[in-house]
Amino acid sequence: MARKRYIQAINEALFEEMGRDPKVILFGEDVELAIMGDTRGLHEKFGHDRIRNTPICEASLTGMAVGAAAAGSRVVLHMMFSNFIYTGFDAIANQMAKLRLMTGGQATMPITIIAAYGGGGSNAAQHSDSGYPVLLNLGGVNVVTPATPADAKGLLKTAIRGNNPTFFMEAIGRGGEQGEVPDGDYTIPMGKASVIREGKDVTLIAIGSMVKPTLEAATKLAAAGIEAEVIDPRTLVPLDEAALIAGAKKTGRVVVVDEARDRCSVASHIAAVLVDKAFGALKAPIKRVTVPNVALPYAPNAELRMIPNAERIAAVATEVARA
Amino acid sequence: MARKRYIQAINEALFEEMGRDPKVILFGEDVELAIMGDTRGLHEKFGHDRIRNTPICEASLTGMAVGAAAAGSRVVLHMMFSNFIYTGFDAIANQMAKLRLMTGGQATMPITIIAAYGGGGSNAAQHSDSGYPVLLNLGGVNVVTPATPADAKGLLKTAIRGNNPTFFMEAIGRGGEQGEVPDGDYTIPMGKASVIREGKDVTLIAIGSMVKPTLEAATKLAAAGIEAEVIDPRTLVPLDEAALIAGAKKTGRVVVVDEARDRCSVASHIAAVLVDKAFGALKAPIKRVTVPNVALPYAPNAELRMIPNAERIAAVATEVARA
Amino acid sequence: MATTQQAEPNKEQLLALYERMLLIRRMEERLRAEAAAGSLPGAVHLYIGQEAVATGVCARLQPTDWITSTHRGHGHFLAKGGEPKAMMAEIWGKRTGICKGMGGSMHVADFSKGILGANGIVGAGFAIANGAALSAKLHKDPRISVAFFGDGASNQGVFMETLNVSSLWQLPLVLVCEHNRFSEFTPSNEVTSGEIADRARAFKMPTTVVDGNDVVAVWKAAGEAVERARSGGGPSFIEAQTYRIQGHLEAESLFLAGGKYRDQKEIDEWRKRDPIDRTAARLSAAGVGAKDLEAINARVLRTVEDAVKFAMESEPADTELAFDLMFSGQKA
Amino acid sequence: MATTQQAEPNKEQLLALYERMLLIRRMEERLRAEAAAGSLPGAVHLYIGQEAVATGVCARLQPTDWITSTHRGHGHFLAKGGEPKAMMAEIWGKRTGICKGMGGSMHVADFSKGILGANGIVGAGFAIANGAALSAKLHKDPRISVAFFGDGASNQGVFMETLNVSSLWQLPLVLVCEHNRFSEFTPSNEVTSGEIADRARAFKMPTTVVDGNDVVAVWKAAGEAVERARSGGGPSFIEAQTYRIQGHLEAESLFLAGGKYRDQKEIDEWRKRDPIDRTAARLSAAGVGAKDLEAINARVLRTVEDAVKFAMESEPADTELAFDLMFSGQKA
Ligand SMILES: Cc1ncc(C[n+]2csc(CCOP(=O)(O)OP(=O)(O)O)c2C)c(N)n1
Ligand SMILES: Cc1ncc(C[n+]2csc(CCOP(=O)(O)OP(=O)(O)O)c2C)c(N)n1
Ligand SMILES: [Mg+2]
Ligand SMILES: [Mg+2]
Repeated sequence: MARKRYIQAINEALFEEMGRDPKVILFGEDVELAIMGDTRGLHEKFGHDRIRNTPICEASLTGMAVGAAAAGSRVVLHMMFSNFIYTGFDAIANQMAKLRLMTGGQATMPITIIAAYGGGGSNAAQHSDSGYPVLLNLGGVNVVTPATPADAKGLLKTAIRGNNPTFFMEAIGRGGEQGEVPDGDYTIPMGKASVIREGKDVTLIAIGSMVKPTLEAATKLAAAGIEAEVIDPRTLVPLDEAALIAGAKKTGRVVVVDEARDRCSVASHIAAVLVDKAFGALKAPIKRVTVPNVALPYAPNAELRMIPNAERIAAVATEVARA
Repeated sequence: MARKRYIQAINEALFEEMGRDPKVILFGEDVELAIMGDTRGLHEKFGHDRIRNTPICEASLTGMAVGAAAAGSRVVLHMMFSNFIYTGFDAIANQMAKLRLMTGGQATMPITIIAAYGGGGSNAAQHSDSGYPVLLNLGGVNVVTPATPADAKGLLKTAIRGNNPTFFMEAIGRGGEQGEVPDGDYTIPMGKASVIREGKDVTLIAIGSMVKPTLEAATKLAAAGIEAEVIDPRTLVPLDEAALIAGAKKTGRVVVVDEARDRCSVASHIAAVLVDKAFGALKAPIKRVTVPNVALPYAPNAELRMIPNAERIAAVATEVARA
Repeated sequence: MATTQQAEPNKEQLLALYERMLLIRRMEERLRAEAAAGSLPGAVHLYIGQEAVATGVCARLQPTDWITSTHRGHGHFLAKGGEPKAMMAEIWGKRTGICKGMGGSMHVADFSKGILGANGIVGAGFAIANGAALSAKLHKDPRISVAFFGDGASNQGVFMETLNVSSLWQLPLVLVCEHNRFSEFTPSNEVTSGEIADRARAFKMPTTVVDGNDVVAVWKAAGEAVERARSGGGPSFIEAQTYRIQGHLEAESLFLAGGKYRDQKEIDEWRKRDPIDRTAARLSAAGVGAKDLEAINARVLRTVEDAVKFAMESEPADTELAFDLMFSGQKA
Repeated sequence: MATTQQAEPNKEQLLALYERMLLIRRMEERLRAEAAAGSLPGAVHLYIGQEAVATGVCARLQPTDWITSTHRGHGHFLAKGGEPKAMMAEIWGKRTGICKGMGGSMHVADFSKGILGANGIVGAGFAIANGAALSAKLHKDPRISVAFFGDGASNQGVFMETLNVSSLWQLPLVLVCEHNRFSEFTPSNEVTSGEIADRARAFKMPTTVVDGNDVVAVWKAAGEAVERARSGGGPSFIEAQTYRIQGHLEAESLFLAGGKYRDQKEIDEWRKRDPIDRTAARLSAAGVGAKDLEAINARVLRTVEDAVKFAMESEPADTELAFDLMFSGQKA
């Protein structure tokens, strides 16, 4: 174990996986000098045939990832900000998510797409979406949302070694934060949620960037005599429904925390799964703590007002625990 | 009142609105000879300065709609199949849905985007998505899903006269079906659900193309002694939450039927809204009848197996009613 | 397989080109009849009249080279060596189809033969072919990649993006524009500004415009482009001028409801330039007798017959398969 | 406003161009200092060294004409007549900002002056400007539309789509490529194949390449293009060759962490071609005294001071406003 930053853990996973498998190639805009930090040093180490800067043409980059994978490469495509996933959305939604089915299983697509999501930095509406809900509805792509350096490293390795298109969603607000990272090579399985905190009074399901404020909320709640269970799904596709259902049944009271916009968010979907499969155990309404149905404003006060924080999460959790 | 086909009602609305307001322009691929039927005759009537065929360039068409609206036009953009919304997704997600907020309210975007959705015609995965859930998560665009010729005409007029980007989702399977359409000019308000059938035992909430099989299911249920309430939200953004909550409270038993893929579907979101706001009245799990998390296959038997039909809806509704 | 330096196809090669074009034609004539009879589940977009393009190009490729195709993809599939039986079964929606009935006419693909698939998204093939070419270049893999696309697809921005990336990195890519004068019901000149070939020239990409109804002209142009790509010379652009004899899709008249976008006269004019008839004439001139051509036709018709019989007699698609196919090793 | 036929700007016009460039420069020098001091909420992308482009082009436009801008949009905003106070307040995230603090530096817009906005999506301005031009043409509206974009944006497919649509329909559009040699940390030639201007020439679009650090050259080229668009002559393309003096964004070194993508020498070379200094020299040659230039500088500095004071003293943004702004007449 050693303390490492989230971005550093991602960078290590890239170094290790590119070193491990010569079939792994990485491309994207400004990945060489690493505008996002996570690809720093890879170009010097692996050279231009393994990693290169591309022109600005997201619509092609996602399609090229499909073609390169079909030709035998393991592709890591860096899309920079999650909003730019929309720019390259056609080949994601119409090719990546469907080609394997349409070809009767002939297409195998070992593609990892990295994108940074979330607000809090006054980047304004075009650089702050938590744009994963739209990916979940496509059906054919995996989506992971690591909340810690350890999960980031382990899940990125799993994504790169896997044979399916996987979106590795980087929590932009977590990039500089430290956490314990296991030494040596390890992976984290897809579809395995982690119970971060045990509690009997209310179950808080937190996604990616929201795990941290949710844990802070849990501490506040404990001070008020409410023991919160905190569960991080870690991967949204596949989703560990069993763990979420068990968590819901344990307390009968559920709050889902998601930095995505509320409508058709992952929080909505998880609530829907639970009212279907854990109904009998529910003792209170399932509440969602999400970004309202607005684009994030630029002004810090107006932006932060929209993003779930420990206070808001604790308040809603208290309401649900007491209901 | 007169019986008219769904496509015919849409065509009438376009004729009437273009006749009513010279600021309305319509463009898209092959709208002149009307490959989708709904724009037939408009070119002869209104000429090349009001309606024209565009090159194949969806990424530009959605962005041009924004620019033309900013310049004072009322834009109707025909995207043909809902899957092509993905192709033009960037300007939808990053401009249309955000520009008004980002400019502090300066941008007004009277834009109506028409797209045909849904399966059942062996069009395969790239021509059969019910692609509206991704639009709901964007925040800044309205989405309407008329189920009948009368609603199609009235909602299209409302969309064209309105000042917000509105996706008019055409149920491809309903195009040829007939229904009573009021004579003369009329509109249907945004955010107003319609209760199509009264019932006390179970509440079936059906979206767009799913209204018809849901009504068939209700008939089957009646024969089995189960009285189903059937509600059609008609517009998904804005969503008539009050009507859905009332419907849920009336019977305490809810099934949501949606032709979209299940994960992060509108069905999921509606279930989430109800377990939050109608929890106290719920007597049974809320079930979703949706397309599984797959792309639709081409083969008729394999495709139809994925699309909700009266039998499946009735079976689930019976289970919920008896739970 | 001919070495690409060769100037002219020899008689055997010309016979092979002829037979392949005829196979595509007869397969599609049968599909046209079946569509009219209402026995096909989905829509079909026919390639009739354009056979020389796919045939001339694919004759210069190795079995392991990649191609991307379009919604009008039967010709590319067959030209690259796709199985007639597996294609017909796919179009009939059967589990013996090349895509197990999951894709249908617009998605026929055979990755084992480098056929990365027909595609229902206009312009999708550009980036897929370009990505395959990139992969080959980075891994020093000798394979090359060919993207077939229409004049209408040339108006999609990904076309320019592909011209930029492939010429920037000198990727082993051949771009083949099948200019058949139409984009659905819209004449190409109503939606296309300037010359499509000039768009490639703007990137200093080697560019040729050929008679797409002359299989030998296509064969020659493709030979040079393939050789260039194979030898590290980078991408090339070929515009093959041809004509769509059939409607955009079968039963087009139902969609047109009386509307017109071209004259029968124009169609008849182009029929006179039929690529198969022209090749037959060439072969006769080269001393191939009518009987030999008839024998080829008979052989081709048997292939079509067998393929249709196979398709019709095959089991319907597996209704539960989709759950296993969405992901590799993961249930949907 | 000068009639666009005029060959050279007269002294008054040159003085106006000078003052506008200086305003942009001083505003951004202040923003650079404030960014370094950490007093700005978000990132700023500065236009320092490129002022002649926006200034020379916008001087030929009517107040009602439209422009679309980029993430590097302060210069376009000010050149088209945007309010310095409202811009600074926006960048400080205040409710008195031109976008009420909702957009910030990357989204400064003033629709009342035809400024359809800076934009955080590279390439987004093409289609927006093109759509405005289409609207003008269809409604016989005399307004024209100008899209400013970078060399990097020229690799987005929407660029070609815009070239095609605008030349096809002869729309009143002027495309202004600001070739400043870089796309973030990537030298343009590493991601751009061929000459960008050739991409426009492929559509037979009137094309000019000018010294983007010479405001008179830009003014002349823009005059012709604007006149052409206004008189129904269709779209034009202008490539203005310039150089990005500042980093991609302020505090770039934090992102680079020691990495380098250009030499200081190169930057110093380009500083010698500073568009403002060159215009000052021109004015002196035309007999404008140092005192007069100093007076302009003093006036500009007062404007900057007032704008910053206004921004700092303004109320923070309204935290509940977003709910009302997402839709017109509809709560989010
Ligand atoms: C992204 C996308 N937009 C629109 C369509 C509808 N469409 C199918 S074929 C076609 C015309 C294509 O023309 P072209 O590229 O010339 O190919 P051709 O049909 O002539 O072979 C269109 C617009 C589509 N399938 N995909
Ligand atoms: C669609 C999209 N992709 C990537 C980015 C990230 N990005 C911001 S500016 C930039 C470079 C733009 O270069 P250029 O167009 O030359 O403009 P310049 O910065 O030189 O003024 C990039 C890649 C973005 N904002 N939008
Ligand atoms: Mg064509
Ligand atoms: Mg640049």
